[in-house]
Amino acid sequence: MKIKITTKELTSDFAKEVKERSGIDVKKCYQCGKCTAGCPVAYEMDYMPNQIIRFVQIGARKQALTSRTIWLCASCITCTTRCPKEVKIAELMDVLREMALEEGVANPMEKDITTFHEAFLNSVKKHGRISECGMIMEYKRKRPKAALKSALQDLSDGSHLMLKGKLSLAPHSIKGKDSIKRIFEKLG
Amino acid sequence: MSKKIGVFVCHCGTNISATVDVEKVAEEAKKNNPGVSYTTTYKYMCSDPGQKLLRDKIKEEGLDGVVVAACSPKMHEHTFRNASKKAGMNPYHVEISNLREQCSWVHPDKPTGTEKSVDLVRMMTEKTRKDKSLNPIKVPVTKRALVIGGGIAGIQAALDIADAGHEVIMVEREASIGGHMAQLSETFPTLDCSQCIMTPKMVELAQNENITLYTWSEIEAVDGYLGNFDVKIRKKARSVDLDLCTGCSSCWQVCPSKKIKSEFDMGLGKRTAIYIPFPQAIPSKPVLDREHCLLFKDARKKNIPPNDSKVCRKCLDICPIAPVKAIDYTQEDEIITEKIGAIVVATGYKELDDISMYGEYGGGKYKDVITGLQFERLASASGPSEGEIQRPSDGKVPEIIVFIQCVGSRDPAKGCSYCSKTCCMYTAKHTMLYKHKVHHGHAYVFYIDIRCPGKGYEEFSLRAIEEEGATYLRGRVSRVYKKGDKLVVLGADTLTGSVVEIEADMVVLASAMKAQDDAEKFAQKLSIQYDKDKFFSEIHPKLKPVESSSAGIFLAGTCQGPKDIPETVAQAGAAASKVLALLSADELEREPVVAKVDRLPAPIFSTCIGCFYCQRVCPYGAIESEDIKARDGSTIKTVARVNEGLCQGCGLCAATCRSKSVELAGFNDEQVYAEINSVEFN
Amino acid sequence: MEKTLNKNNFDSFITGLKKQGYKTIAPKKDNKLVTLDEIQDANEISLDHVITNNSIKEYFLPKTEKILSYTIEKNKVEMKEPEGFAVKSVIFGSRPCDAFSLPVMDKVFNWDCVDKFWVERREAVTIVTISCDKFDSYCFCTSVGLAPDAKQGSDVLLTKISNDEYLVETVTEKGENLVKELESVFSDPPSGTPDRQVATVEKKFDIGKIKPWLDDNFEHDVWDEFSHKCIGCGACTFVCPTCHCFDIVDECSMTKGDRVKNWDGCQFKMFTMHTSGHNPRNTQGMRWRQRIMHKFKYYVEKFDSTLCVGCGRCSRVCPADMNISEMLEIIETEAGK
Amino acid sequence: MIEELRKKAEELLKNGTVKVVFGYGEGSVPERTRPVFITKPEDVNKLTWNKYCVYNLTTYLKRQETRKLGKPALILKGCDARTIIVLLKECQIKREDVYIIGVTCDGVGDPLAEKCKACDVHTPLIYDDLVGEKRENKEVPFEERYAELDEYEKLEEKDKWEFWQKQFEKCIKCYACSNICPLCFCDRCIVEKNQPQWIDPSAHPRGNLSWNVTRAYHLAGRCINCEECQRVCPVDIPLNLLNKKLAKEAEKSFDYRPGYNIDDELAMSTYKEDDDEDFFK
Amino acid sequence: MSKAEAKPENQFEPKIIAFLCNWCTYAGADLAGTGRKEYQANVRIIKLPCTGGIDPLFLIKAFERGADGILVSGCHPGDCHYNSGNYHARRRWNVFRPLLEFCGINPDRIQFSWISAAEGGKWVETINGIVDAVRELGPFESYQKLNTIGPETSGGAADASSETG
Amino acid sequence: MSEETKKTKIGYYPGCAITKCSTSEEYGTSVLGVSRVIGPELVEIDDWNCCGASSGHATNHKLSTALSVRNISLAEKDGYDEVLAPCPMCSQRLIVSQDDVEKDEKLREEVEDAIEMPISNNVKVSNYLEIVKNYSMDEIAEKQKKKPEGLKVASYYGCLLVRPPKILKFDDPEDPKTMDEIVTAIGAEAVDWEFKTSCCGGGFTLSRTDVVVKLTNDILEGAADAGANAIAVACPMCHANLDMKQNNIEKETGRRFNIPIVYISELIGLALGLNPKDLGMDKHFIDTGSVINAFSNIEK
Repeated sequence: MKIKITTKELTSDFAKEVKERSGIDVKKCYQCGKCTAGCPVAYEMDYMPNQIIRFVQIGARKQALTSRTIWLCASCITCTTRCPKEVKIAELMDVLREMALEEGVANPMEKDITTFHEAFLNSVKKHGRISECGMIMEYKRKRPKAALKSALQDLSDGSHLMLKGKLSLAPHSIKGKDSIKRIFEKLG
Repeated sequence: MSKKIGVFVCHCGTNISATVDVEKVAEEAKKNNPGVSYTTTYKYMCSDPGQKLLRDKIKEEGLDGVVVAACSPKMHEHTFRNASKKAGMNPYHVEISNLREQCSWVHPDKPTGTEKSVDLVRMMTEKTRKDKSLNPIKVPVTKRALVIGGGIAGIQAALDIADAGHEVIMVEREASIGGHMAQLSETFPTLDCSQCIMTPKMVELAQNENITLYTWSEIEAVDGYLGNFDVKIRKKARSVDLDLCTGCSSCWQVCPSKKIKSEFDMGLGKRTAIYIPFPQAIPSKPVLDREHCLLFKDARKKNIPPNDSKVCRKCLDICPIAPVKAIDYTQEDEIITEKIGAIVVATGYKELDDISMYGEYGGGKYKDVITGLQFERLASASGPSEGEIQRPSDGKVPEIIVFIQCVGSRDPAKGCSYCSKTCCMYTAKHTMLYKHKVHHGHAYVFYIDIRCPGKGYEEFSLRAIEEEGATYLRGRVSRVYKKGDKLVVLGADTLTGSVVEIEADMVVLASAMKAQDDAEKFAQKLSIQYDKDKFFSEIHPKLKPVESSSAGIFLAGTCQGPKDIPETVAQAGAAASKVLALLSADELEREPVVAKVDRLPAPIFSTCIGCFYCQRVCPYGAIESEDIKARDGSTIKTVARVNEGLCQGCGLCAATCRSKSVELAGFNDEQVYAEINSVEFN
Repeated sequence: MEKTLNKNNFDSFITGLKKQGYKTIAPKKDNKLVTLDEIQDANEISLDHVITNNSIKEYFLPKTEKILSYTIEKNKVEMKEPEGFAVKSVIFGSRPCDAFSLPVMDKVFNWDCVDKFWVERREAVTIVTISCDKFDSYCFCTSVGLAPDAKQGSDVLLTKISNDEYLVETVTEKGENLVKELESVFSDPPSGTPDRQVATVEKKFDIGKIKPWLDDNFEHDVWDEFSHKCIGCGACTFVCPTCHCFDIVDECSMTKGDRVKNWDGCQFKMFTMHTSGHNPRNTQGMRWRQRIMHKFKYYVEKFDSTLCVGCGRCSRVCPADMNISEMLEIIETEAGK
Repeated sequence: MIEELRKKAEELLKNGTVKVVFGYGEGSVPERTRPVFITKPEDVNKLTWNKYCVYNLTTYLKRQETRKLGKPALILKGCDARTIIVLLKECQIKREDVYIIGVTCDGVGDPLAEKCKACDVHTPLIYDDLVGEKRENKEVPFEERYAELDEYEKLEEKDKWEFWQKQFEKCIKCYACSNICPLCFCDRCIVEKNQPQWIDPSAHPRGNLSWNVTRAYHLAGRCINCEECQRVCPVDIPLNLLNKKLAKEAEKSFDYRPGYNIDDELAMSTYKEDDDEDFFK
Repeated sequence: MSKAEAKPENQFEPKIIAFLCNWCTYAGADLAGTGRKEYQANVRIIKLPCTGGIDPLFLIKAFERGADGILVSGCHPGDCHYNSGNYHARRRWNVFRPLLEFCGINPDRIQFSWISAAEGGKWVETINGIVDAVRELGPFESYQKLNTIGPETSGGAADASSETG
Repeated sequence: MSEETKKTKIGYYPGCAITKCSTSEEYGTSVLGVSRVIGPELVEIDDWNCCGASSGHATNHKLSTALSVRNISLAEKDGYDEVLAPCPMCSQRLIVSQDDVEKDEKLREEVEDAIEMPISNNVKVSNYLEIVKNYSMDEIAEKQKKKPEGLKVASYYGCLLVRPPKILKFDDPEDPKTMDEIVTAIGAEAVDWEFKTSCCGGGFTLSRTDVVVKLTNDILEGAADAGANAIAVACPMCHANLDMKQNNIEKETGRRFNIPIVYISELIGLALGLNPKDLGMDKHFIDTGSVINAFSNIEK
């Protein structure tokens, strides 16, 4: 990998931008790697969490936002909890995901995950609460391959759930649906 | 007659001039401030030519007041006052405008900085106009030093002072002197045995005729002031008469309580209830631990005087001293008072021992997760395993040891942001000691940075890696957990960008050097300052590294911050030399920043009405009462008077006095008034 | 010139004054006190009192007054004298004793040097007095040669002649002009002798006996004895219409300042304190003696008039109930011995 | 009661216990009394006692003229006697140098003085002799004692400022307030210090504000609220409101009321480590 | 914070006087400088040995001289260089502050804080805080008006008599 | 338990996962069932909405904050001082959002604007363990009817009950003890094990099943090594992953753990003698019979 630093690439201070957005100060990180050491999903990541922070520190915007790592973060917050420098790493991942979506550069390899989030929020937007069935259906419609990959399994899970009366086909809707829609309109 | 004031504006290289138009500041000072008869700017006022300029202009221009607009007065007020004194001006007519720390460095906009600087200079000019000549206060000196703490710092300082022919009193709260250095196995970077170099010094101290040693004793109170301290020392009840005892060892051999965790061995070894902390202890005489002694336990339970208890008494029975036994259950704490001229504080550090704050490392939970100092005891030939590296849980020789650096250091999240300075080196040393003793073992070190800037240090730590084969992993550990009889260490190697999992037999935490638990209280007792980490503060980080904020009290060793042995010894020597300089004079000069209650001609005598609020608020008991007498001996009025020797110049009395009959020299009413007046926002 | 003024016309009188460009000062009730204060319309006026708490003097000699302002520059001082301090005004409803204090004090402010602040204000202010129709036990104007309807010092004197009618007598040309300016609010004088409702204040002592005794008794026990209760506050001097001592101070910041003239009083311990600490009037007895001596001996000797108009304010206001007429009665008794 | 007082005074003067008795005598008008200083036993008939005895006679302990009269006996109401406790704490008198004839009191002034409305010292707390029937000193609840302040504390900031400016404007700097105050005993009042002149001596708004605030502050934790300052103010400034406000704050913050207990540390010369500091940033 | 160029034009710039103790807050302010921590330039510091040495008269005088806000700052409780100076100071402010408030002075114009020698950051926050707060309050006009002893006339400005005569 | 606490009425925020007819409804059912016996009284917040966990905060911070805060404001409107959110994902989101708007004035304004309600942040949001510990321990002791025999329980807290510790301020983040205390209180043995707060993969159930399988395998192995014969949880996501993925694990590794995963509320319910069916214990993937059978009546 090569990180190119030119005046053009440095026109914005990525770390500062992140700080302004979220209050997270990555400059505090002294790269001890404790976040990486404790991350349960690190083994699956293309870059270690500390490397993502490093990208932000040195302004390697593209590498950070297009990484798979940010999507693989399970938000378990172990890293934030143990960070000696009180850098909110898990929360940093949230921000980077948010930025990646905004800029449309989310790593296509983790489309399964982004689609899941999309389906999830759509359900909330529509009903105010999660309609688990609807959400799963939307997810499957959009990610047929992923669905196929574990089709049998999912089918058995799903039917099993329904069998036990736990999955309802009818969406749970709330009275204040409209107010939820307005929240989405303003902040979505 | 108004003063002729000179204003000297310093560029401080470009530190000031980059964001303050110094020429304009000088110009405005001359233009607008009455009394300013000379102004100039200069590149470095604190430099020798800068000071010469100041001296020359005082003489040439006949200045009787000087404002130096430069860095913080904490830096060079003294410098410029001294320079003025050399030029024949009373030094207290010099004031400093703080243009650097409080203006140019914090206001990058030049017009803003310049505007503020003009104000700052005006404020000080006005204050200078009201400055009065002050003369140093002379106080006599008691030629005896007190050294608090008997570690290597205290020992070094005490020996240096005593060797120069002055009396020294050493107070150590443990039963023996020696401190942490006595606990170490070998010392870096030479790997010489700590005991071998330490014990001769301990003996030398004990035998020095100029030194009086109080072990098992603590400082109760410190009163008085520079050159004239009154120190109260609490000699804790030892239950052993040191004059009678010969240290024959019979008593601790018969003591039945044998399972008390040894403090000296960091809890890894055991001791008896009557004990000497370690074989080479000085004095080599025991102390009775009343907490654990069966007799005392019994007495407490029955609520009877200890001597009435019939339990055990084996130590007394066996004591061969006759006719009066050396063991005395009735001993009580004793308070002794000593007159002291100067004090060296060498109270040392405490290893971070509450490793339970590192729950993720299983600190405090797993026996085989130990601290650096515990490892020292394990590796020490005089330690609980006689130098064999065995893990505490089952005595097994560990084949894989993981060392985790920066535990409790560089960890603001756990409330400790500083670097403990010695851990990089001692961890390197630990890997070597380990490899020397367990040839087939593997040592892994998780580090963030390796810091070894001392003489021979870099070579030492490289030796650990290159010659002794320790594996250094650049990253921190996030988790240690138990799996069977192994400790699984989950760390990172940021250089390869991967998670590293090590199944280790033992984990050694390079735990931090912390201030003593009671550092804060102790500092308050001595009226010295301490920093946010509770280490005692030197008055100037560079130029007064061993002086505390209280005159006559000096700092040595790790009570002031993490240090290794060479540095500690050097600082102890420096503190000793400061003490010697102080004790070499018969009289001392003190800053005349003291309060004064006004005195006027008859029939008023003083505007003080004698309500003595000042006396009530004075933290130093420096306010006395004085009867003003008529010729016939009758009392006209009773008023307050300040004892200049005791006054520390806080100004509490002045602010409390309703009639403003007390003023603080250097910050007197007119000076403060002039400063407020000069702010002139209107 | 004589006229009458109906109470109902006070309103148009005050409005008229305003129209003519006068500022109007009149007795005004404020909580417990009745004070001479600026008013905007006639309902603010309060006449149901013996005497106002403050005296007329503060409209000629204010309690604090800037007499000079200056700016300081490097080695240069610029000075500016105040202007426009004398404002055309009418003091309406002051008492004859107060009014009389003005000619008494004219003397001191026109003696060796002319005090422009006093003089210009005197010219600018017209005094419309109302005769006293009631009095209290502190009043002793008749003992110092005045009367509840005395005209000296007033420009116009009003005397109650019925429940809502006042007889208007002009005393000076200034007064006459004022009445002419506002002619429409006045009615013709009553025919015949009006029923002047004037209080009868009995004499308390014979003023003639006071000065001779003072001449001989600079040293006397009575000074101390009478003044033991005095707390030295000087309130008496501040409310007195004829006490006129002042102190001049500079109040300045770094670059500018004011020279200010403030009331001062002989009853203060600091009044005569020397820089050395020595105080020639070291006890309250001496200060009290000074007050009496100044009013009834020194001023008489210098200006041929008593520096007291018998208004009794000092006694009313005294926190310790020091009563000046009682003192003068004691002197009269002592003189009779 | 008057007779009892006179008898006591006569006895003390006759047996030489004291040289002078500070008491109350008939005033210029029936609604007033005045301080009298009886030095001869035959003059004791000048003493009186009635509801107009509002003065706090302890103020004469600070005046050199009355001090010169010799050891005094003072006729003191419960409130006045609190002053003695403060003066003792502040080293202004020695207990053996004053003789206290305490009088029990149900309130003075007509209408009843503000200070009497929440009185809890009907019987003095310190005296050598007590004249009058003993009354129970029942403590009045905190809120009630400071009820007078409520309407002012409730004012908006701007209205507070306007109210006080209107009051201070009137001030003529006669210093009657501090002269009458038994606890304003400085030889040189801060306002008299002119190098530097912290408080402008002029009676203009600036000088008046500084003076009145400082006067009140200097009484913080000391003032026993005898209200003499307010009574003597020739321009009727409600000075005691300020004193009372400070007393309230001192009581609220430090749980201290001056003049009740000779063993209490004076509020403003001590501290507690847990003093309120909510207003610190 | 508030770079000069970012300043809106004609923005009211409050004048703040800070009374600091020599050992903690003054050193804290120095530390902010050493750390090059930028803050607003509205403060003029008057250094005293200890907050215990600050007489309320100083604050009154500062207002008289045109201060819009005042900062009083010293060592944290327990950290006083003189052991108890700050405790005594705190007592003083405990009564003085309500007194000013009672007289109609906005208590936010006087702020009190503890800033240690190690708290350069807190110093910066405190200064920016008080400057912003006082800027919000606006100039202390009501007090500053007291400074004029009448116009070019005489007597107390607020005294009706002054315009008479 | 005193009269006073009995009267305590606490707002109940079930969240999407444990409300009726959802994947983890048995958690909700058992929480409510248990509270009816030992208090405190739980009243569902009217018109609550999804808090946004986990996709909300993962992709849009402001949106997720608004979604969370809306519920708190509703609770406030209904006059509750305290809200129970049994799902840790919800309780954590609610608390963190509260903290976010408290620390960020601008965010607060935006959120207030979006939810069209004021935020006063006076409501305390609690997780289920807190509620049991603070209100019901004495009640449990008093009303316990059954006691388990030989039941060794590994208390599994997961991530979001304890993290981020500085904001949640609940228990020791590395070695929490609250659930163990409850387990011990009802007479089961709480085993000491190492994976109390290890991550189970949370929201990756559907999207990254592989990750979840690996992580749950580690956890189950840890519990098995420690000798546990049941794992107690207080989180629907943890439950789902640990319960459902045991099949997948078997398929991939061949090891069948067959460890019943039970909600702590179910365990309490069993101890109180409630019907296992009413507690929803028939709705688990791994049969809970062994747990139910461990309980037998206490002889009084």
